[in-house]
Amino acid sequence: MKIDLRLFGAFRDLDPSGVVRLDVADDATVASVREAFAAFGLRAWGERFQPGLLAVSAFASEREVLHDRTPVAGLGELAVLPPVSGG
Amino acid sequence: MKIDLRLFGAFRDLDPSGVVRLDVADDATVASVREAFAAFGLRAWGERFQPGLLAVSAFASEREVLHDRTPVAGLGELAVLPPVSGG
Amino acid sequence: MHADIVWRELDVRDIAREPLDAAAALDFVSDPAFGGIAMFVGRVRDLNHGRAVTGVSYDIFAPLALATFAAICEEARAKWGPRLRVHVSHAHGRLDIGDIAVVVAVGTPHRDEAFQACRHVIEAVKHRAPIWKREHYADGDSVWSQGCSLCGRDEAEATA
Amino acid sequence: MHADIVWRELDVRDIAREPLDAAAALDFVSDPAFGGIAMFVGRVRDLNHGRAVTGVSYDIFAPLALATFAAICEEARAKWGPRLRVHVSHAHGRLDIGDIAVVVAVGTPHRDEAFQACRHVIEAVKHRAPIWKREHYADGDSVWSQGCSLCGRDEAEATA
Repeated sequence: MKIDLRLFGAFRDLDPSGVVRLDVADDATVASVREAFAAFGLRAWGERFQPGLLAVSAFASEREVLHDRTPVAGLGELAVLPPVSGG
Repeated sequence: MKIDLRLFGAFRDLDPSGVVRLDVADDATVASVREAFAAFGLRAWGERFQPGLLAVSAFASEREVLHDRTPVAGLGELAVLPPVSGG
Repeated sequence: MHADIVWRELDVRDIAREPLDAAAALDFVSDPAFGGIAMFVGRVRDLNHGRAVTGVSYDIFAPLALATFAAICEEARAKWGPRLRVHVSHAHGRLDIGDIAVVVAVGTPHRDEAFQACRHVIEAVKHRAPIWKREHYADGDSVWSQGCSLCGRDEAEATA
Repeated sequence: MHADIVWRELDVRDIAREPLDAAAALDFVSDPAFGGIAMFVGRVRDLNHGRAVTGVSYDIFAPLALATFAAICEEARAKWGPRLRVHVSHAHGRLDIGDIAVVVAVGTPHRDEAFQACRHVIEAVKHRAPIWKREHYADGDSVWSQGCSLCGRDEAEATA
């Protein structure tokens, strides 16, 4: 299935549209999306993509930060959140 | 010598002018003014005067709270400060 | 005190449209029953880690930011009681030096809870809300600020 | 940062002439180098110790109050450093429910010192400034509030 991943902060710099579409299995979890984004990032952006930043980034819906084990079917859209720096 | 004592809070209620003139010795200290005010208060206001309130009141100039041992010659005017309740 | 709707005011505001309004925040958290209001206002500083800053840009995942503000307010209400009003607003977009980036205001009957709740809310907003700051420097460079990872935040909350 | 005159603003204000102004206090403590502003606003509550309050009157020994505010600000500056701006204002006269009785605002480079200094200043103002509050009740009665004795304050400061 297709899932849209919204990009914020340093990840948004990689794609001005602020969203990438990933292909994941129907039973994909947040962890699967993380892996799919890592593979996509290295392929699409090469050295501009920082796996180390992804390692400390969380995934979330519009309502909450999601656990790596959470299934993503039905969510349609996720966001990848680098470490936050508000205020 | 004469010294003017300004009244605040509950003491001001006793005299709408907000000031009483006391007669004290030339070498009077704050403690002497306290005693003179106690005597004046009982004489002038009777039961309306509260010695217990005076016991927890401080004396001050316009610049600082004064120690009981401080001589008052030259100060001209003092204030008696009941427990404070600002804010 | 009325229903839930009334006691909190949350906003992610596009700074190009309208600046944050600290005076309005004070008004919102005021109540005849409240004697104490504590407020925090965060502004853009001209220097950070020794570099001259000319401005900052905030990127925000707005729906989750508002949900996070709401969760933080609920925590404050659970901890300091229902007699409480909270305002949280954060700027979105490009800010100049001195512009207001964030406002938190809390009104309560007494000042101790107001201070404590205000501090709790601003710390939580800074550490947990999906907001990213990019600093722009005098030399033309710009850098995303180091931040707080939200990884494990879900477990931390589940076991809290 | 300039000379001593600039970093603090102190006021005892006749409420019949002009209300306290929290927004102006915020402006005063703002500085391009300051990222954090903490503010406390005290308002008149409609209930105290279970009695319905209709208003309060403040009696103030103004010159000593201003000297006390200044001493408290100096303490904050000694403790949290010279990069600090402080506003302290207190209302004088008769106030209605909701009227602002006191405003303390502190601006510093970072938020932790702002919160700490703001709290220190409001506590010190409440415990040490020569200000007396009389509460007026719905039944027509009025009572001077219980307060903090300043006796021994001179020794406490001399040995601090």
